[in-house]
Amino acid sequence: MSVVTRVIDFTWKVGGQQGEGIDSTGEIFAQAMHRRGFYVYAYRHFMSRIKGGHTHYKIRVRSGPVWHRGDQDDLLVAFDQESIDYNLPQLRDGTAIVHDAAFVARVPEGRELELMPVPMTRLAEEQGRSIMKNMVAVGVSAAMLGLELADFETTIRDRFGDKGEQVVEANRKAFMAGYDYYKTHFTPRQVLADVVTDRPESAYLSGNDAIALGALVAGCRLLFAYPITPATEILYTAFKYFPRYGGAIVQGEDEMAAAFMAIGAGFAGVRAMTSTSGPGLSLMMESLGLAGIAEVPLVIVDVQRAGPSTGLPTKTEQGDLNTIVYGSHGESPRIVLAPSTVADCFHVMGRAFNLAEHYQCPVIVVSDLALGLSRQSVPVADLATGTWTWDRGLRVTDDELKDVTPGTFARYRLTESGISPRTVPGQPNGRFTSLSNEHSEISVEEESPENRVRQMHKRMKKLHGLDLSDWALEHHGPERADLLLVGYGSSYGPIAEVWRKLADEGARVGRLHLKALWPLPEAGLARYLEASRHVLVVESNYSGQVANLIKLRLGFKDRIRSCLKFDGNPFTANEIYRMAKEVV
Amino acid sequence: MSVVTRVIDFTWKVGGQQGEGIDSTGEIFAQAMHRRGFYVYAYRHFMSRIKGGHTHYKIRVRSGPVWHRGDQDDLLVAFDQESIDYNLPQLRDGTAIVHDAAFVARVPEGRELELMPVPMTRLAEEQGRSIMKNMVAVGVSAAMLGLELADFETTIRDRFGDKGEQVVEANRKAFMAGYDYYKTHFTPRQVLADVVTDRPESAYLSGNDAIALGALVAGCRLLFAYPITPATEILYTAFKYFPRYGGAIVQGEDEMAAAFMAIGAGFAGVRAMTSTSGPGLSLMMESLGLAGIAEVPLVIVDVQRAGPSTGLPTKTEQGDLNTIVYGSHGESPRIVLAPSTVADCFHVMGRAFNLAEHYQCPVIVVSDLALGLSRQSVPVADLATGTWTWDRGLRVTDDELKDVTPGTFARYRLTESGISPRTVPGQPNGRFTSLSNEHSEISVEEESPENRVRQMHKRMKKLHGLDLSDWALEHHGPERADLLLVGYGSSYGPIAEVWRKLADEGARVGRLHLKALWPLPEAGLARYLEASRHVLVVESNYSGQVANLIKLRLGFKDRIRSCLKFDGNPFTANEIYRMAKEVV
Amino acid sequence: MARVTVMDYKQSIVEPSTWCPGCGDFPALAALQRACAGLGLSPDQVVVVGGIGCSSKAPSYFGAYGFHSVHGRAIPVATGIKLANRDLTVVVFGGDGDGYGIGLSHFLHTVRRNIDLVYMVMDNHIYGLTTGQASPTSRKGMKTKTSPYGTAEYPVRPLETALAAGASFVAQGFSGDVKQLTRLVEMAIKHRGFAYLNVLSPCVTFNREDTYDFWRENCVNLDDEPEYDPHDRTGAIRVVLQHEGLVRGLIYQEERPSFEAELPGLAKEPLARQFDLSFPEQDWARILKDFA
Amino acid sequence: MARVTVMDYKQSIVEPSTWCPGCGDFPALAALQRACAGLGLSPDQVVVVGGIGCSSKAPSYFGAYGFHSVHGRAIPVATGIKLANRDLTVVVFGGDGDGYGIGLSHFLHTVRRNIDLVYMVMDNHIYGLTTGQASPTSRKGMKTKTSPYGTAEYPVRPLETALAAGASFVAQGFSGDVKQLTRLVEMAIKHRGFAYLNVLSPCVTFNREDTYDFWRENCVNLDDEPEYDPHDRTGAIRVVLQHEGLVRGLIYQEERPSFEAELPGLAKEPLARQFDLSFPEQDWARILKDFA
Ligand SMILES: Cc1ncc(C[n+]2csc(CCOP(=O)(O)OP(=O)(O)O)c2C)c(N)n1
Ligand SMILES: Cc1ncc(C[n+]2csc(CCOP(=O)(O)OP(=O)(O)O)c2C)c(N)n1
Ligand code: SF4
Ligand code: SF4
Ligand SMILES: [Mg+2]
Ligand SMILES: [Mg+2]
Repeated sequence: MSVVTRVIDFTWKVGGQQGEGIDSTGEIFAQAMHRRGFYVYAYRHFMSRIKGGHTHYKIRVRSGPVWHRGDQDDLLVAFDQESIDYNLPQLRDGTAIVHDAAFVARVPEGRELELMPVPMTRLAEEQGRSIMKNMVAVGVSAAMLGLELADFETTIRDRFGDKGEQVVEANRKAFMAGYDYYKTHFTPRQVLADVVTDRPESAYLSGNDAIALGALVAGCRLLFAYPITPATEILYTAFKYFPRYGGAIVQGEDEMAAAFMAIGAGFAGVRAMTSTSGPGLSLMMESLGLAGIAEVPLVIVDVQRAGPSTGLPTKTEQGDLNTIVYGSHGESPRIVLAPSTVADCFHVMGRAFNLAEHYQCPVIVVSDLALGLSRQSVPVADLATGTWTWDRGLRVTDDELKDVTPGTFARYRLTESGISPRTVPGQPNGRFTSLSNEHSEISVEEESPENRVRQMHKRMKKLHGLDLSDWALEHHGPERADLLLVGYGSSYGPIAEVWRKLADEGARVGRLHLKALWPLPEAGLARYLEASRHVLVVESNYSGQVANLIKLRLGFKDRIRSCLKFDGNPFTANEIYRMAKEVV
Repeated sequence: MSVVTRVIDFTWKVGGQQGEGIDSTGEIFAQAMHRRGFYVYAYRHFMSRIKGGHTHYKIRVRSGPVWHRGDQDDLLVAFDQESIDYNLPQLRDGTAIVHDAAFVARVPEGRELELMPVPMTRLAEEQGRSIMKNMVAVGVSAAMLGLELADFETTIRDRFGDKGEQVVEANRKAFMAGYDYYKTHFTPRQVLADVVTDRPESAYLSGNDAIALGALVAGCRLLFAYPITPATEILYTAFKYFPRYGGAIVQGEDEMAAAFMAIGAGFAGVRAMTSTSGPGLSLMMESLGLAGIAEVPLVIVDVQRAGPSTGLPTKTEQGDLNTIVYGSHGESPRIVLAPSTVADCFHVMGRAFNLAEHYQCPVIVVSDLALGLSRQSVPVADLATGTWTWDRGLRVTDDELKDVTPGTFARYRLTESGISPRTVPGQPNGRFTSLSNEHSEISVEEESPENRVRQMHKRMKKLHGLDLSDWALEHHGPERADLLLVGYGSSYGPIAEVWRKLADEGARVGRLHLKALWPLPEAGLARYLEASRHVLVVESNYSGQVANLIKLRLGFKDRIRSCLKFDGNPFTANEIYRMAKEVV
Repeated sequence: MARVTVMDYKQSIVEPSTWCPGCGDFPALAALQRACAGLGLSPDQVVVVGGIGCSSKAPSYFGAYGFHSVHGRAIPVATGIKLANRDLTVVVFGGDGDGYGIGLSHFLHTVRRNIDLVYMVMDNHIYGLTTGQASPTSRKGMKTKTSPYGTAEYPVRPLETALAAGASFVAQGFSGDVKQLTRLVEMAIKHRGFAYLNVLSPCVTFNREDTYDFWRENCVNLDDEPEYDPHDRTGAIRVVLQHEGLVRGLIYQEERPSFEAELPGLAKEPLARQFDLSFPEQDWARILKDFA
Repeated sequence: MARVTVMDYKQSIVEPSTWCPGCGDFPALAALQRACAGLGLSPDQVVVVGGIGCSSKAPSYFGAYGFHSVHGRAIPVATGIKLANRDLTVVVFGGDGDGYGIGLSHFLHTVRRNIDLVYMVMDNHIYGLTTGQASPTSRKGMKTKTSPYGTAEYPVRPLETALAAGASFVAQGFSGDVKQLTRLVEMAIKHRGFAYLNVLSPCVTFNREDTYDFWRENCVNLDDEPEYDPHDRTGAIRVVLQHEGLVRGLIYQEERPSFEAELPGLAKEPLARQFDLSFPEQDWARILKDFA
């Protein structure tokens, strides 16, 4: 095998009807490419129904790191005409559509696209089961791109191994049927053939996986949740690992139950969390206030999807920030963290639990569907522990309680920082009753104006000094810039790409990814804004929620513009690029 | 009887333990004063428990209009020492404390306060029931202030009439026992004697009463709610009148049920509402999104109390605005109205239902505990109907549907204004299915980006042009001002008083009361802000929620300062005055 | 209008169903259409309300007025609709997750309210739309995506619970027997009060245990038991207990006034019909006198 | 610690009770204290959790660890506490509004979860703290502040409903009989699983119908019926039905594994005791290999 090193940036897409196995085609292909040594980014387009409706799975394969699906498609495998029609705009001219010969494919006149009919369903049927057309499609793709069965062996085995050797063999055969058919009828394009990559050892996982694993490593042992797209996958990964460490997952009767269970566990001294998406979050508003006033650590993960209400349950958006920052009646402290990459998803959880226990308040981790569901190749080095150190907050030790008279422990003692040392049930002499009512230092219901003002200040001032600029601002490029691109969450990839392109074009441009949204990392943020002539805040919502937070807290109204998208799909690089060019 | 006309501004307060009838003492006294022709403002201080704990009832009696309880107390009737201690700071020097001789009253040295012991409990016991000490107290107060039994006759009769002539007579006697005791032992001060007022015919009612009545007159026929302080009184008043007009009140199993029932009724074409306070509001976040995307009229009344969480359930605050404006996941339209006075509470309901039906979206009416629970004398002329005219929004008539093919009705038709004519169930050929999912014009679940963007714009643009400056800004004073006082809700009274005082001192000062908070009445607001050197936004919360909204939307950051209070009590005029003097 | 037929419903369906072929919800929806047509109900007078779930999408596939609301809240929405317009036939069509999980409280409070609604639950013992998690009716120990080691909770027992809560109409149908189901729906619609109809409705995609075959073989059909008396609550509880919920047919029915009839003040005429809401001036003046 | 006495509890109560003199919640709280002391439970190992309501204030008046949470959510909070620390005795003490109204769903789902909690409901048939509105257990037709013309809803039947939902322990006590109540609480604490104890607890301020006298006279005491078998579910349902809920004593008990025992993975040692959470590096490396 000759050793070729060249720069690869290739996107492969398979499309068809939901419920026909499109996902597994994509998953197998992606996993194999990851194992083949590429950086892979896998994006799933699906609808809120079980069967029928167009779905596709898009995989971007690169020789270098990749954080988004890419704007264009370099190859389409289509199981129906709808997949062609739907994806046409993204298809690069000059490329090919491999389609099931079961239908006669059409492309509009004027589009330079080669149609390659392969009787995928028939070949699968010949192997005994039409659902194996997916494996046929993988074989076709392999042949076309210059890959071999060997590249897929372990993936096929891992996937079908439990079902017995026969199933593995049948899939291998289906693969080869596609592979051979292609080789006989068409010329391989060899795009991915014989490439040796120098990718470091990497894991292939999604943002949701990383959140579950991050929580585990952070010491979270109880996860309470109610199923909801696109957050449920966090549960699945947790189910695999939590029980090995004495942890458990409880499916609540609803999101309220889940959040209040997490509060109970936090009160009792265990790191606990709940994960949800928008509709569930709206049901958790009361819990934010309770954790705020009772000063209980609480971690909520919100994997955002497109709202309002049920909205577009399988589409991405960043529209929940307002209710996260401002939601719940009355006023109570909270911290909002926002991972941008899969690696961030892992690291953020330790920080989230540390902050929740340190400040004794809710910490909301906001992710989004595109970040949560897209599996990506992440260098193992980027997932190393040690980005944070343990902080379990102010806890009174049993020793310190030795001579305390029961009933005198001042759970809500007024302190300089506003943070009061706490006990947990079971600790001798440390007893107190946590209250959702306003309370005195020893936690007695108390309505006097003086006490109210003191306790309100105490709670709110805990976060007054908190500025996470240290680690929550990832900045690239020159500090003095003509344009600063600002974003959070899954826009990381497209922003990075646009930034590189603009820089290559000679522009003085910086990019800034916010990993904490509340309290805003004001010190650092102000410095960057100060130094930039124009600022473009990129976010997936209608009203520019992050831009508004920045304007409210820091001003810079005249220099901030918004790049907004709320159609349910992640940003393409080009959308941001166009807007950036308008600004500068 | 000699005719005296003089300016009266007198505050009377009775204090004691909860559950001992303090409220009814106050209510009787206040009602009688109202009937006597004064303007009355009655304020109740109470705690979140049934028995025990200090409570008081404060009544301000004026010859002219009154919108707040006043900063000072001119007379205190005390049933225990705690009532003296608690209220001492407010007691005007040189005045008297009438107290139950059952305890030995103490006042600190140096305070010029006359103590008048009256054996109120004993006198009541002599009449047969110790609880009648309250009526004794009323008699004592009457004697002191120069009032007669005749001034209380109808009030006593209205209150005890159902219980039989004997009870009425016993109360009369208790009154006279107090009256006579006072006359025998002390010199009457005659403060309210022989006054003839020129107050126009007035009603005596609370903000909550006015909201229930306003809803009734506005055509609301279904009120769904779950009991919660301080909103429950809206139900009580509604119970009295709704059934006479075919309307009904349903106590839901929780606030979610209540809000979703109201949505169902609104969808079916009936004006329906729900009333609640903070904790209930937090449970209604999902309903905001549903009404937003399904475009169903929904009216929610939030009588704010002090949060977060259970907080101070019997204390006032204005801390819910953030969650009202920003709450619920995703982004959806809503309108927020804010009555300032009892009369406003009446008028706002018609506007709320009109706007809800016109814009097919949620309208939240924000009141607060101080406004909702304080009963006040309101000139009947101020409660006249006609401040708004009927607008039931765009409704397709049966006639227009005659030739429509079932299934083709485009409920969410894209229109210039974003508002689409609607049908309600029962209308022939108008059928459609309302959806919480994103949908097409004919209300089919639809996930295409193009449709998404169109429908999102459609929903949001409905309110883009909405500027309620016309009626939602009550401004007094010169337009060009050195200082503009801005507020909403129950701060109306104290602000008005401070404004008058500053104006009397020669300051160029204006006051502006916001009766709509979202969308902000920007056109008018900007004009006033523009013309003012300093702006002081007065609100009862920690973070300056209204000030922040104004800053975000209109800027003027440098000229806006906040006057904040969040100790559970309404503003006093002096607190605002002090801050105003700091500013100018 | 001439005689109503199922076609009158189908004519206005604008959205093709997205249910999986073989899903138990198809026959149940068909039964509802037949029953409505059979009773001569004009589709304009029927409202179907769903929460969120596969089953809850029914309103879109039915052909009357509909409201596809949010997860767990279909019943309160339906309650509001019914009180707004008493003349309408209001049917809630939802899932076991929607109704027995997140919406359980509304279900049981509506049972005791006894408002005149029909409540059909597609009880497939699984969360279908979210692709196969444990539902409140999943059998103990059942393996699903959120119970890879088997569920630790005992299932809710909706029939018993509704009976205990005082339901005035309790029935169970089976998607494998549309004829019986249609009859049960008819009875439910005719019942004046809250008519609760659990439907054993297989999810052919995510539940391999509770299948057509399983239910066909294991369900006792009360129609085959002529001596069974559906007016005896204790007997009803007994039969459900005895067969561990695996009975079908009309289980219990009792005549008693419905909520609309008992609710003080509620107009006899549908409120929704009153378009002109103007309030008599003299009434307002009189009311204000109460506050003198 | 020496023998535990009620004084050990009282010693750390910092807030004087604000309940009305004569309120039924006093004897119930005393029964809980006596039972805990009688069983030798250290107050540091007991957590009392309330929602919001008069009764829900109990944690503040009890003298152990406590959590006075929000309306209707006491049970989930308690569930979290118990799972965090299995060694604790966790008691939920709440009201009928809190538990059967806004919190009904949590109640019944916790019944089926069968987690080892004690749930004591002060069932006074009224909303006390909010000064006298109809509660879910208010009798039909009862006049309250929110039912001036009498309630239109039938009351929930919590005992029957809990039995139907599969509760493993159902009892009813009466504030007028502290001795029996104390014994019932003891049994509830000792029960491994969800022990549900409804307490007929008069609200002397806002409910003039359901009084000490009424309940004393109208309640059948199962302790007086030696032949009654509390291990027979059908019999239990029958006795509750027959007396329309007016029975007191242990109604039903069944041994079965509790949730903590069934929950896959949950450590046998209290999770809360693990303060050092550091994660083995080599484990992390091994886990990452699963994602290769
Ligand atoms: C508040 C909220 N939580 C969770 C979800 C996600 N969700 C949608 S449908 C569903 C379960 C549906 O199950 P079921 O009611 O049994 O209906 P089926 O699909 O089985 O017919 C869930 C959990 C949601 N839409 N809203
Ligand atoms: C979400 C929410 N809704 C309403 C309330 C108001 N509220 C407080 S206690 C209560 C009723 C309490 O009744 P119950 O649980 O029977 O307790 P009791 O006072 O009778 O012991 C209500 C409605 C609240 N605190 N929170
Ligand atoms: S997933 Fe199950 S419930 Fe949903 S449509 Fe398919 S078969 Fe029916
Ligand atoms: S109001 Fe009723 S329930 Fe509340 S403390 Fe008083 S007697 Fe007890
Ligand atoms: Mg289901
Ligand atoms: Mg109660």
